[in-house]
This record gives sequence, structure tokens and C-alpha cells, in this order.
Amino acid sequence: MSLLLIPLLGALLMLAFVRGEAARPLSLLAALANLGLTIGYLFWYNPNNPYLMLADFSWIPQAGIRFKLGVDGTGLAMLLLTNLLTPLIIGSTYSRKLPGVFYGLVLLMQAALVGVFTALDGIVFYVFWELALLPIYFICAVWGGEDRVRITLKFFIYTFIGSLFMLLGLIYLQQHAPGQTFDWADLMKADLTPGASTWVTLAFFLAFAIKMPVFPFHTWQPDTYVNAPTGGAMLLSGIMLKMGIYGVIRWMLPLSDGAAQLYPTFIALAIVGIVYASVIAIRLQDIKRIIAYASIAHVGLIAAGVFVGNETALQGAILQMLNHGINIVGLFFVSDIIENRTKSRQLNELGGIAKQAPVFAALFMIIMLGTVAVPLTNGFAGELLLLKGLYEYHIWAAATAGLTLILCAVYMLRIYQFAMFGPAKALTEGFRDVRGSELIVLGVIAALVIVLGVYPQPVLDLTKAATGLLLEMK
Amino acid sequence: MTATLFYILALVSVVGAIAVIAARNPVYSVLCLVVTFFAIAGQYVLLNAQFLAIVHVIVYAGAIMVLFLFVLMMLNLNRESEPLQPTLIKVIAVASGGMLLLTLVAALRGVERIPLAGAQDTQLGLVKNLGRLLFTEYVAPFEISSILFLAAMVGAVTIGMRSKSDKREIINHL
Amino acid sequence: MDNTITVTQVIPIEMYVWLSAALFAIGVTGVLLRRNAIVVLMCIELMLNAVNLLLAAFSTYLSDASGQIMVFFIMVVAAAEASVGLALLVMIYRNTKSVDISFLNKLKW
Amino acid sequence: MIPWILLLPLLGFVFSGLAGKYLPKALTGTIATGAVFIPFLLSLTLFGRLGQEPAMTVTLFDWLAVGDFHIPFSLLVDRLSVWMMLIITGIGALIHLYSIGYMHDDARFHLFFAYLNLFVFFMLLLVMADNYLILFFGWEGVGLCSYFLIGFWNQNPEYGKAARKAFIMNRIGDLGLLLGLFMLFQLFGSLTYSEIFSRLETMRLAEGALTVATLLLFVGAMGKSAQIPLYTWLPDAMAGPTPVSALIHAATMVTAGIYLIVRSAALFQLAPDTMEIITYTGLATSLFAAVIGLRQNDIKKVLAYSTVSQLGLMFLALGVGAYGSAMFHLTTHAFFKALLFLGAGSVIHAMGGEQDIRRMGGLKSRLPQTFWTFVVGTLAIIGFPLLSGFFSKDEILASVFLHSSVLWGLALISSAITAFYMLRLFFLTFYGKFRGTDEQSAHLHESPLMMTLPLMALAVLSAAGGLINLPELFAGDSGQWLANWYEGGVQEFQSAGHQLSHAVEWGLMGMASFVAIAAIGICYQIYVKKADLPREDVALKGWNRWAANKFYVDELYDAIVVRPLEKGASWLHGVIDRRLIDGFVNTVGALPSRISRFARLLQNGNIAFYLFGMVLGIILILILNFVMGTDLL
Amino acid sequence: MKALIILALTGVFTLFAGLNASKRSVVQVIAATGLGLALVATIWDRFWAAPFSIGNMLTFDHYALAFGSVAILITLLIVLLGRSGYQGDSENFGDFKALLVFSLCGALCLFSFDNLIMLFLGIEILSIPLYVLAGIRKNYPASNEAALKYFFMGAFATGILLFGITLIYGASASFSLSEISKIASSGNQLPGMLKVGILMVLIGLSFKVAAAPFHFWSPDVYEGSPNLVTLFMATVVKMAGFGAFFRLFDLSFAQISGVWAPTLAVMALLTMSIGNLTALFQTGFKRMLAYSSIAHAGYLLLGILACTRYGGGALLLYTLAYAVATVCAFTVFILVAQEKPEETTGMDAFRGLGRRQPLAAFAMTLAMLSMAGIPPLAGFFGKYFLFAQAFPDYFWLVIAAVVNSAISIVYYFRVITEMYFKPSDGVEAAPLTLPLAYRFVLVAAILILFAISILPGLILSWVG
Repeated sequence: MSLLLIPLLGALLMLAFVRGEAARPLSLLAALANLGLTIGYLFWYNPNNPYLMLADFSWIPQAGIRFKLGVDGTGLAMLLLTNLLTPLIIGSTYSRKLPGVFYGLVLLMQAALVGVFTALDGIVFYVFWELALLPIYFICAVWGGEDRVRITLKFFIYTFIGSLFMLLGLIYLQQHAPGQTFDWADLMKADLTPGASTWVTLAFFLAFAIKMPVFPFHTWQPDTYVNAPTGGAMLLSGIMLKMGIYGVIRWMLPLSDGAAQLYPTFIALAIVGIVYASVIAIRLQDIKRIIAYASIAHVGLIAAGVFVGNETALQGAILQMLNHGINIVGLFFVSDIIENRTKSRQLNELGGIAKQAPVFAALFMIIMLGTVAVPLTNGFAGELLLLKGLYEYHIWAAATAGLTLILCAVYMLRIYQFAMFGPAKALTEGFRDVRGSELIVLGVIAALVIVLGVYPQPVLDLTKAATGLLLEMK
Repeated sequence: MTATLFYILALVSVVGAIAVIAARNPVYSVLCLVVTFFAIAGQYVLLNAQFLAIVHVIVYAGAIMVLFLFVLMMLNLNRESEPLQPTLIKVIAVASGGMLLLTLVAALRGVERIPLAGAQDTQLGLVKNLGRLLFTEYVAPFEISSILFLAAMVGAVTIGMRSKSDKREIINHL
Repeated sequence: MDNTITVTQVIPIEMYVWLSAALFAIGVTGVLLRRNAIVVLMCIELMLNAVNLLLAAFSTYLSDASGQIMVFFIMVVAAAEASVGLALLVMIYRNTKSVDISFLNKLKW
Repeated sequence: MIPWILLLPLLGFVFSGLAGKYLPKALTGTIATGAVFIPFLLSLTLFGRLGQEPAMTVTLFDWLAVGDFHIPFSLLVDRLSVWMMLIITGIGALIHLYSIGYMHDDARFHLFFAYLNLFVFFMLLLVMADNYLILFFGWEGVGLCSYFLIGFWNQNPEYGKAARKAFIMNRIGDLGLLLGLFMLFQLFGSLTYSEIFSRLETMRLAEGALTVATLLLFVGAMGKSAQIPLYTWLPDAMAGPTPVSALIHAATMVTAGIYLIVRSAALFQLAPDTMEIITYTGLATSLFAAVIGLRQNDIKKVLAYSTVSQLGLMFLALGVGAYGSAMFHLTTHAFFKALLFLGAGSVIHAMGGEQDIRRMGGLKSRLPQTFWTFVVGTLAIIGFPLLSGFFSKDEILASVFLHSSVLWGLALISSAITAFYMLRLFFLTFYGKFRGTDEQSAHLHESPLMMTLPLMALAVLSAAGGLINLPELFAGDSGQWLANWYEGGVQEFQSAGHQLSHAVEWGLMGMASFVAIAAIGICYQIYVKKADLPREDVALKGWNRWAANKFYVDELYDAIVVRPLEKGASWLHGVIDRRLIDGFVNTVGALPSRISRFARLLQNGNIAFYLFGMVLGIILILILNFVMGTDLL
Repeated sequence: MKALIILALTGVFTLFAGLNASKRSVVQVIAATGLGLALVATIWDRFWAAPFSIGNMLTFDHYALAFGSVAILITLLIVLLGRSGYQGDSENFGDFKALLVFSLCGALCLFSFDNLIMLFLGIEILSIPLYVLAGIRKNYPASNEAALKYFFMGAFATGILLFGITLIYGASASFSLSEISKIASSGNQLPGMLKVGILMVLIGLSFKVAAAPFHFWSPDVYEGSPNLVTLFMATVVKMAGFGAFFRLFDLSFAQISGVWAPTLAVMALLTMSIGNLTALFQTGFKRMLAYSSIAHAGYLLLGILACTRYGGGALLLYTLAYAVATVCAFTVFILVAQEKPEETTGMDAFRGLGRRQPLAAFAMTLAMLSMAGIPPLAGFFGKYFLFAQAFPDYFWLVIAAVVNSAISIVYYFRVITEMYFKPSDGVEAAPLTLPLAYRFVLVAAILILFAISILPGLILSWVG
């Protein structure tokens, strides 16, 4: 419960009272406190007793809604993701405009995300799911770029429509659940006809697919990322889209028996998305946009793995969610540093940064390698498991999805080549190397990239029991 | 005799009503409406609702219609040349009214199936009977309608009063 | 009046329903047809009277006095409405020198 | 001790990378060299210990365990891997030493050594892995280091492009390898070598499954070892500093494919179709690259194509099942190719960066040490009798002959071409008159001892390396030390020599020697006596022109892969993504506003109209409820 | 009942106090005190008194008291705004307050009627003061027009309603709801007259709640009326309409839902779609809210159609959330509109409000988000319960409602965009002072909104 309350109260305090410089350190403090708490939970967690209840009390008894929060290994992994990335995100952003509000919103977002990842009640889940949308909407629309209002609204409505269908799905489930409650376990036992199961699954899919996003529901995403302030883009890509994947794992997979015929389509869409987004990323000029499409591709792989839903793929997906979160935050931070110093994100205007800023270049390289999934970086372990899971589904699935290994190398190396290598250009002359908090944040990210790559097993141990249970439900 | 009376009164009321909406001069409309009201009062008598008939004549023909006439005169609207709706709208209006009548009649075809009370209580419409009812069973609405009156009174005064404090030139908006 | 033939014996209730419906429809037609606000108001009164007539008829045919009570209340309301309505008309006339409802179309879309 | 072999280069990498900037170059270089040389010594002791025990395994930790997918991070040292370790660390140490001199003037000296150390780490990981996945770590890791080092001079966009090309082409192969691993796991339930090979005997495998799996492994090998069709990156990789070319693109990394197949010999043995494909791929690559090599003028490019060609030869050997021969050639090739590259490096160093052999000539007297070592290297590669290349190549040719005489003939032609282009290179570089600028001429100098010392060491090895596995013909079974040694530890090794009669063997050897010697004569005539200089590319005609332009393979790939991909990317983004999908989304999104434009006109402000709407509503409700169905409810 | 009496007296006292035009604060205090007392009385009755019935005419049961207390609360908030927000002539200030209170009396009747006569009277008591209130800015043409339009169409609708009541009476020989529902639930073939009557009553009530196609009056009237009156119409009047709707159709005619439900379902669909689609294109804030209130009426009709699960609780929750949000929105609107000339109270009036007056902007944001139904705000729970209970039977309608809610985001967020995201400069950037009463209302509204979202179950059980 305090996991939820620390950021929530922090956010309210920030929004109401804190103005000016103090905002960043204070919010960082709150986020770090939450991280500490999460780590405490990690030690406390006993895989033999899968659910660690955080809160459970009656909320709206008339509708069978309890305020029930609890985590299993999967949830803990997601909590770790959220609470690990939030301090990094806070550390990597500077808001000169209304810092109190900005960091307050970030903390609010964190609270909502914690709620999403711990909710064990359908409505609680839905409420947090949507609550997470509000702060990010404001962050993007207030601090965003040129065309922010229109694009952010599109993003909001697009994802909102999807979620509404999920809500309908939840309501339908509840009305057919044995206990007529929204309790997760009860919902998953809902007695559905195959037709109903199909519709419910489709409704859930729509919500999750838009959030992730899965091809062809992805078009909101690149524009939003490009126009969002970097902190917003980090929140969106690092944590928020994981909501969709987590949603599939917790809310969609366990009830899929009647809708099994849909899954091949889902998998196909996810895989098409991988190749599609990767190919598009090859020719773009805007670094942020490339990262956005890269994110679609990577998430496509995770999504494909989740839809396949075997143990390997699921574990890989959870691991990869964590890894992708770390990497993408790193990438966005890198692009932010570049943009701040050169006032440009266009590859053809950049070059030669490596020579000016060797430390930056090295850290960027490590993060990039994590993204490209070179062994002994974090990206590899996750993608390995995902591809293996896909292979277990079908060899061609793995082979096609595996193209990401090649194409990702193509576009990421291209970014690196054009931004960092080659002769320096007018904009990149005198590029200052990273120091201070930039160095700390990038360093932490790079260290995580390597540590999780060399020894991913702890994360997998964490999620092992939980995925096992989820698979049994199916 | 009763039946004949009924038909005559019905005819008068309908013709009167049509005249109300057809007359070009509003004053004629008022007068025709008064005729219609009288015909309706006749129906009340036929229906053994004598008190109702009296009150009807007093309130409607006596008070409300006079009020109308008064306003008409005050506003000096007793002209023949008042603007009329375009023909198309006239046609549509009449057609709509006709349609409404048709559908109402069609919808109400089965009315005779209602079991009606066999014995008629001729004392029903007398003031004694109604008065007792009004002050026993219907005392609550009776009292509450006082709020209605009060509100209407206050409202009419508020609206009808020329505003004192206003010094602004009224833009001739219309 | 014991010796007179009561209307309930010779006229079926249907006739009253039709008559009221006709008056009501005429009232509605008038509301649609006329532009003079006062006439429109009269047409509304006509509609109310159609209702009153029907109520009285039902009251007699059903031998239930509450219908007639209702007629009183309707009269009350009609009077109140008429007074407020006329006050409104006067006010508008003061402002616009017209009681033509088709000019009242500045608020739209 | 085994983990330390791995750890030292890694520590060297960390040290050089972090601290090297602030230390004197000599110190950094020495430490980095030590970080490779000490593992060499350690490997030597392991080598000694392996006399008694067949293999040593060390498990460091469980890298990953999901369900039954269990990957321990464990290392295996057996006779095969220790041999590779010796080559890697030994040659690696020499090249480190050489680089101290070669890279002396470079501003990012420390980084260079960091990358080299990292490379050695990954390469060692590759050969020391106990299972395929850890091998894959090393496999990708060396590719990565190769990328770093090819693009070491990253100010030059062309070099960057070459580096990316190398990485991406390797990745294509890696994907194949990865799929192969999945398949192996599916078949055997494990990726650990010993478990797979032990289960191989007891298991009944589906027809063709193993063929597909081995083919996928071979795809990986193709990428790494630059076989057709994934070879074009290697010549471009010459953009890197020359020591890199020597270490990575000649001696070690590119032989990883050979190692992989030798390591998996037990599997390949059961997949004859794959073996067939390997044979032809190897042969074709060998010939094709050799022909291109004939018309290259960049000293390093010639060597690069030569490497491709020689690798092809090794695959040919693998294809016919002569694993021992392949390993033997791998070893000798490592010696002489490293030597040649370092020699070329010395030349380039002396010429101030010039790489075109048309601008060289007459360096024999100016660079004596380089020249003499280069002589040894050249003779070794063309198979001059009794030098290392002679023996190893001879063994391969003998094995191939045993398989098919036609293949043998083609392989011999390939050797002959090899001899031609190497000699062409050699003569044009060292004989005749100096053709460079005066400035270059003034600058010409022999390289420092730091650089010539490794040259000499490698020259010795190139010359005498053949002794480790003398043909049975010369020294009987006991002479075949390497083969015997392998056979003692790895069961799939078989020696082809036993089945050929001595007469045939003499004949084959004679043919090969004749080709080498004849080539020397002819080339001497052409390039020294006649001083026939290669013409400019534009003047070339017919196949010469094709060969000089590498048969336009790069252009072909460009046309059928790269450009369609780029076009497709723009099309997908512009047309499909923006206009079609997003356009659809936006259209749907704008629909309500469009409707709104008209819907609001209903509210036209006219009371009569509103009343009419109400009446219409009433009529419709009544009609729908009562008139349509006469008795609704 | 206590509340009704207190309110009637309050109205009279306010009238007298208003005779002295210069003593606005006296009027204000009397009205506020009366309303406060009425509120206390209602809540008292709700929790500590037995249900009380007056001769088959009015029954003050939990349902009536719950809705009544909410309506009184909202009126109280409106009255608190009334000092500086009042736009009419100053000599009518007392009348204005009194008429509001009288109108509220009508609303209370509509929550508690037991007899069709009371329904009719309640509607009239509610409406007649409103006709006047709409036109209380006597010199403002739009106000005149609004009043007249409202009056004519209201009177016309009254005619329809009365015709329906008459027909029901004809079929059942009584105005008493209990008698009528006896006939309705007798299981015999229903008289045709009853069916027609019920539909005509439905139409009459639909007019009051502005359900399509009887919604035409509402945008024009909302736009033209003085702000406070519009606020009252959008909140209390709408609530009263739905209170009556529910009481009539769900508590009395539930068994014969086959008669009215199909019609109502189509109307619900039309209402929410027309409301939302038209609101999209609006540039004026009041008019936009008018259309949005039509859309909300559409959703609320879902609560009339299906009240199986939560009874009137869902309806109460929704109307409360909606009304409080509307109060918030109007409070802020009145604040920013004060410094604008009448004709330009478009969305841009809110520009830069996020900096000029953060509290007001925050309240406005909450209001908009709540109306859009975005969790975890109050409006979401309102929608949730309505949709959830309608879901099994009116699946298609719920989907339409869901799509409509998504569309509605566009226009609600336009306000937020203006407040926070559009650059502001010059006069638009100057800080805006917030009068104490406004501050109080806003804080109260925000607290209520949060309270609803934290404990929706409590409101839900309010009527039970």
C-alpha cells in the first residue's frame, strides 16, 4: 500500500505546494524511497507463496468490487521496472517550466502504474489503467513539442477508446463470473461461450494492442513520442506500454481457452509489426522517431511472445519488458542530450560526437548494444527467450521475428554512425561530454544493461512461479 | 336529444378551433376561441360536470381570454396584416397536425374495450362532492399549487415590470 | 336531472376521445402554423382544453371524480402559464416591437 | 585457472578502456599485451595437462534457466579448444606487441588495445564455451569487436560503412545460427556439447531434421567465415587498422566458422546433404575469391580475398570430412596470413598509409626484415614445398582427391590462382622500381623492432608450422602429431591419408609443388622481367574488368537487397504508415466532426421548426409503436 | 416534507427581503440559510426518520430524500454563487432567489410524487419559475429569446404530457401510481389507451430532460439564459426530470417495460449521439455544455432503461457527479466571463487560466475529466454503474454510449487545452482573483467529486 501512497501523496504535495528548484530532488527522493521499498519486497517475496497482498478491503460492495492489490513474481518484476525507471526518468529530465507540476505528474504516473501492476480487481485495474493516462497526457501536452495538442489528444482518445472496450469486456466477465465479483481470480473463471470468449478477448486485445502498440494500431505512437517531452516519451515507452503487455499476461491469457483461434492472428500481427516497424526505421532521419519505430518493433517481439504464451516466451517477455524499459529510457535520454546540445535530432545534421564526448559515446554504445541485443547485454537474454518461445510455436515465426536482430542492427548502427561518427558538423562542434547527474543516470543505465545481460537469472527466478501458475490457469 | 346536442357542440368546438388557427386577425382568433370554450363548457354540462362548466366559463372565457384580448389590444396587434408562415410551412404544419390526429386515432382504436362503470353517479360533478375531495384526498396538491401561483405571480410581475435600473440602450436585436 | 338521458348512454366514450384528439391536433396544427406568439399561446390553451374535455368525459364515464379535480389543477396551471406567457410576450414586445416567433432565431447552431 | 584465461583479457579491456587514457602508451600497450600473453602461458600449461585428461569443464554460474531450457555458463577445455586458445592467445600476443609500434601515433591508442583485449576475450569465450549458447556469446562478441575495430577510424564515413556492413552480414549468419541452436535444443533438449553428442547415439531423429539444423549452423559459419554469399564484408573490413586485419580477419575470428563445424562434427557427420553443400560452397568460394584476388591492387584487399579463398579451402576440407586437415590448415593459415598481414602493415606503415601496390615496388632493399619475412609468408601460402602451407594444403588436397578427383582438380586450380595473385602482390611490392612519390620515398623506413619481432616469430612459425603434422608419407603415423593428438581427444577426427597409396600421394604432392614453383617462374617473368604493371580499372576488358570489380557482387546486393529495402522503407513510411493506416485512423477520427458540421444545422433557431421536430417525433413514436405492428407488446 | 415547507417559506421570506434592492446580502443569507436548513432536514429524514407519506400524493422515501438532498445541495451552491454571478436587474435579485427556491420545490415534488397529479404539478412548479428565470435579463435579447422558446416549447410539452396522463387515467380510472401499476401488472391485456398514454407521458418527460428528438429547446435556452439559470437547468432541473422519470417508469411501470423501453432505447441512442456530435463543433462554452448535457441525458436514459442492479443508485450517482462537475464548470465560466463582453464567451475565455487562477483551472479540469468519464473521477463511476447495469440487455446501446464517451473527450479537452496548453499573453496572462464564495463553491465541489470517486458505494446505497 505504501508503494502506492508514497508517489500518490508525493504527487499531491508537489502539485499543490512545491514550486521551483526543490521539485526535482524531492520527487527523486520519493521515487528512490519507492525503489527501496520495492527492493525490500523483492527480498521479502517468497515464490512458494505466490501472492503478496498489499491491500485488500471492500470498496464498492454493491458491484462486487474490492480494493485489492497484490503482486506475484510478474507483478513484482513490473513494480521493479516502474520504480527503477522512475528515479532514472526524474534524474534524466530538467523541467524549467513549472517543475513542481511536472514532477508531481511524474509521481502521479508512478502511482497509477504501481496500481496497474498490482491490481487484482478488474475495476481497480481499469481505474489505474486510465489514471495513468492523465498525467502523461498533461506532461505531453504542456511540455511537448510543436504539434503537441493535436497529437496528444489523438493519443489520448485512441488509447481511451481501446480501454473502454476493455471495460466492457471486464463488465461482461463479471456478469458471468461465478462469484459475480471483479476479483481477478473470479473473473478468470467466468463461464463463457466460445462466441463470448472471442468477443471478450477481442475487446481486451484492442485495449492492449493500442497501448503497446501492435501493428496496425500503432500510428499514434511515433508522433506522440516525437512530440512528447523526453521525460514523457520515457514514461510512455519505458513503462506505460508495458501496461499493455502486462495486461495480456494477467488479464487476457488466463481466459483464452474459448478464443484460441484468435491467437495466431495476434501473433501474426505482432510479427508483421516487428518487420514493418524495423524496415521503416531504416530510412528515418529523426532520432526520436527512429527510437519510436524501434520501440514498436521490440514491443512487437515481446507481444508476439506473450501471445504465444508458453513458459519460455512468457518469462522472456517479462524479462524483456524490464530490459526494454531500461534501454529505451537510455536511448531517449541519449537523444535528449543530443537534442539539448545541438538543437537538432536530424541525423544528417549530426556527426562526430564520439570524438568530442568519448564518455557519452561509450555509454551510448553500451545502451545501443543492449537494444541491438548483443550477448551479455540485457537485450539478448530477453530476445533469446522470446525467439525460442516463438520457435516452439513455429520455426517461421521465430525466423521472421528474428529479422529484428538484423534490422535493429541496421537502424541502430545507422543512428550511431551518423550521430557519433564521421566528421563533426557545425551543430556538433564543442559538444560537451556528459557529467554530473547525466553521467550518473547514463552510467546506471549502462551498468544495468550489462549486469542484467550477464546475469539475468534472478529476474527469471522471480517470475518463474508466477508464470507457472498463469499457465496452469490457461 | 343528448346525442344531437353532443354532435352540435362537437361541431361548434371543432369549427371554432379551426377558425382560431385560420383567422388572420388575432382578435378573431380570440373570439373564436371563446366560442370553442363555450362549446366545451356545453360538453361539460352534458357530462354532468356542472361545477366544472361554470368554472371553465369563468376562468377561461372570463379571465384568460380577456387577458389575451387585453394584451392584444395593449400591444396593438389587432391587425389583419400579420405575417404568415410561407405556404410550404403551412402545408407541412397542416399535414403534421393531420398526421398526428390520424395516428392518435389509430393508436386509440381499442378504447371501447375499457370496462366502464355501469351506474352513473350524477352527484359527481357537484361542487359539494368536488370540494370535499379537494380538501381531503387532494389537499396536498391543492396546497402545493399555491406555490405555483405564487411563483407565477412573482414571475409575471418580475417579467412584466419595466426595468428601472437599466440605462443601456437596447440594441435592436431582432 | 334524473329523467334526462345521460350522455353516457348514447355517446360512446370513443367519440369523446376522437373529439379531444381532433381539438388537440388542431391546437398542435395552430402552434405549427402561426407566427403570432399570442395566437400560438391560444393554440396551446386549446390543446389543454382538449385534454380537459377528455378528462371530464373519462371522469363521468368512469364515475370517478378525480378526473374533474385534475381539470381544476389544469386550469390553475393554464392560468398561471398564460399570465407568465403573456408577461413574457409583453417584455419581448417592449424590446423588439414584435411578437413574431419566427424572428426569435438568433440563438442557433 | 581456466576462468583466468578468460578474465585477464576482460580485465585488460576494462583497464585499458577506463585508465588507458591517462597512462603512457607504452604502459597501456604492455599491460594489454600481457593480458593476452599470460593467458597464452596458462593455455600452454593446460595444453600440458590435457596429455593426461581428455577434457576439463568449469561451471561458473547458471546463466539462464527457464523450464528445461537450462544454460550454464560453463567452460570446456579439451584438445580442440586448447589448440584454438593457443592460436588465439599466441598470435594475439604477437599482434598486440606489433600494434604497440603500429598504432603508436594514434590518439586513441588505449581504446584500440581495449578493443583488442575485448576481442580476445570474446574469441576465447567462443572456443572455450561448453555449450552452443555460450559459444554464441563469443560468436556475437567477436563480431561486435570486429565492428569496433573495422570502424576504429570512425571519422571516415566509408570505414563506418564497412564496419556496419560487417556487423550486419554477421548478424544474418547469427540469426541462422541462433535458429540452429533452437532446433538443436528441440532435438536434443540441451545445448551442451557433451550432452548433445552423447544423446546423438541413442536417439532416433526425424529424417532431415538434422540436415536443417546443421544447415542453419552452417549459415552462421558462412557469415562469420565469409563464405558465399555472405563474404563481401570481409574485403571491406580491411578498413580497420592492419593488426586488426591480421588478428581478426585472418587468424582468428573468421576461422570461428571452421571451429563451429569441427566442434559439431558429430552432427555434421550424420547430415551428408549438409556436408555436400559445405563442400561446394567452400570450393566455389575458394575459386571465386581467388579469381577476384587476381585483379585487386590494394595490398590488403588481395590478402583479404586470399583469406576468403583459403577459408573456402578449409570448408572444402570440412565438407569432405577431413576435420583434422581443416584444423591443420587453419593453424598454418593463421601463422602465414597473420604474417602476411603484419608484413603488409609494415609496408603500409613505411609507405605512410599507401595501400595500392601499383604505387609500391622495390621495397626489397628498403625494408629488408619485412621483405624476408614476407618471402616466407608468401612461399608458405602458395604451398612451396616443405613450408607449413605446403603440408596443410597437401593434406586437404589429398582428402579431396579421395572424395572426388574433379573436386581435387578444381581445388588445385584454386591453389594455382592463389599462387599467382600472391606472387603478383609480392613481386609488385618488393621488386622493380619504386613507384611512389618522392615524399613517400624519403619517408620509407624499416619498422621498429616492436613490429619486426612478431614478424620474425610468425615467419618461423610459418616456415616450421608444418612440422606439427607431417604427412604419413614422410614420418609415418607418428609424424602426424596434430591428427593423432586430436584423435586422442575427439573421436570424429579421421585421417584421410591412410587410405591413399603412397604413389598417389607422391603424385598429388608433386603436382602441388609443381604448380607452386611454376607460378613463381611465370610471375617472375611477368612482373619482374617484363615489369607488367596492372592497368587502371577502366582500361580493363572482359573478365579482367569483372574480376577487378569483384564481379559486381556488391552492386548486385545493393540492387536486390539494399535499395529495395530502402525504397520499401520509404514507401512503407510514406504511403502505408502515414497515408493508409494513419490516414484511416485520422479519417475515422475526423468523422464525428464532419457529421457535427451538419448535425448542428438541425438546430436552426426557429421555434416552429423545433416544434415541428417534436411533433414529428411524436408521430413517429406513435406510428412505430402502434400502427406498424397492430398490437405491440 | 419538512424540506418542502422550509423551502416554501424561504421563498416567501426571500421575496420580502428582496423588496429592498440594496440589501443583497440579506437575501443571500436568507436563501442560503433556508436551503441549508432544508438540506439538514432532508438528510435528517433520510437517516433518522421513517418514510413519510401524504395521502397517496407524496411519499418521502429514501429515494426521494436522497435525490432531494442532492438537489438542495446543488441549489445551495448555486445560490452561493448568486451574488456576483447574478446578471439580471438588481431590483429583481430577491425574486430571482425566490424563484430558484420555488423551482426547487417543484423538483422535490418530482422526486416524491405518488400520483400523476403531483407529477404534473411538480413539473409546472419546476417550469414556470424557470420560464421567468430564463428571461430575467430583461434587456438582453438572447435572454428574452431563451425565455420565450422555453416557454412555448415547455407549454407545448405540458400539453402532450397532460394528454398522456389523461389517457392513462382513462385506462385505469385513477391517477395514483399504485393503482395504475396494479392495472399494469395485472397480467391482462393492456388497454391501448394506457400504452399510448404512457408513451405520451414519456414524451412529456423526455422534453424536460432534453432527450432527442425533444431536445431542441435546450441548446438555445441554455445559451440565452443567464449563467446561473443555465446552471440550475443543467443540474437541478435535469436531475428532477430524471428523478421523475425513474420514479414513474422504473418504480411503477417496470413490469410493462415492453411498452416504453424500445422507444426509450432508440431515444437514448439518438440523444447521446446528437448531443455529442453537435457539441463537437461548438465554439461557445455554454452551448457546448448544453449539447453535452443532452449527451449526458442520453447516458442517463440508460439508467432508466435498465435499473436492475443498483436501482436508482446509479442514477443518483451519475446525476450527482454530473451536477457537481457542472457547478464547477459554470463557476469557473462565470468567473472568466465576467471580464468579457457578452458576445465572446467562447472557449478562448479560458486561455491561460492555468496560470491566472490555478485553483479554478484545476476545478475546471476535474469537471471536464469527470464529465468525460475518465477514471478515477466521479463521472467515471457514474457511467460505469449505468453502463454495467444496462450491459446485459442493452449491449448495443452501451457500445454506442462508449463510443460516444470517447467522442466527447474531444470537446471537453478543448477547454483543458485552452487553459493549459495555449500560449497566453497580455491581459490574458494577468492573475484573476477568486471571490471567497467562488472559492468555497469550488473547493466544496472538488471535495465532493473526490469523495464520490473514493466512495461511490456510499452514494449508491443512498437511495436503497
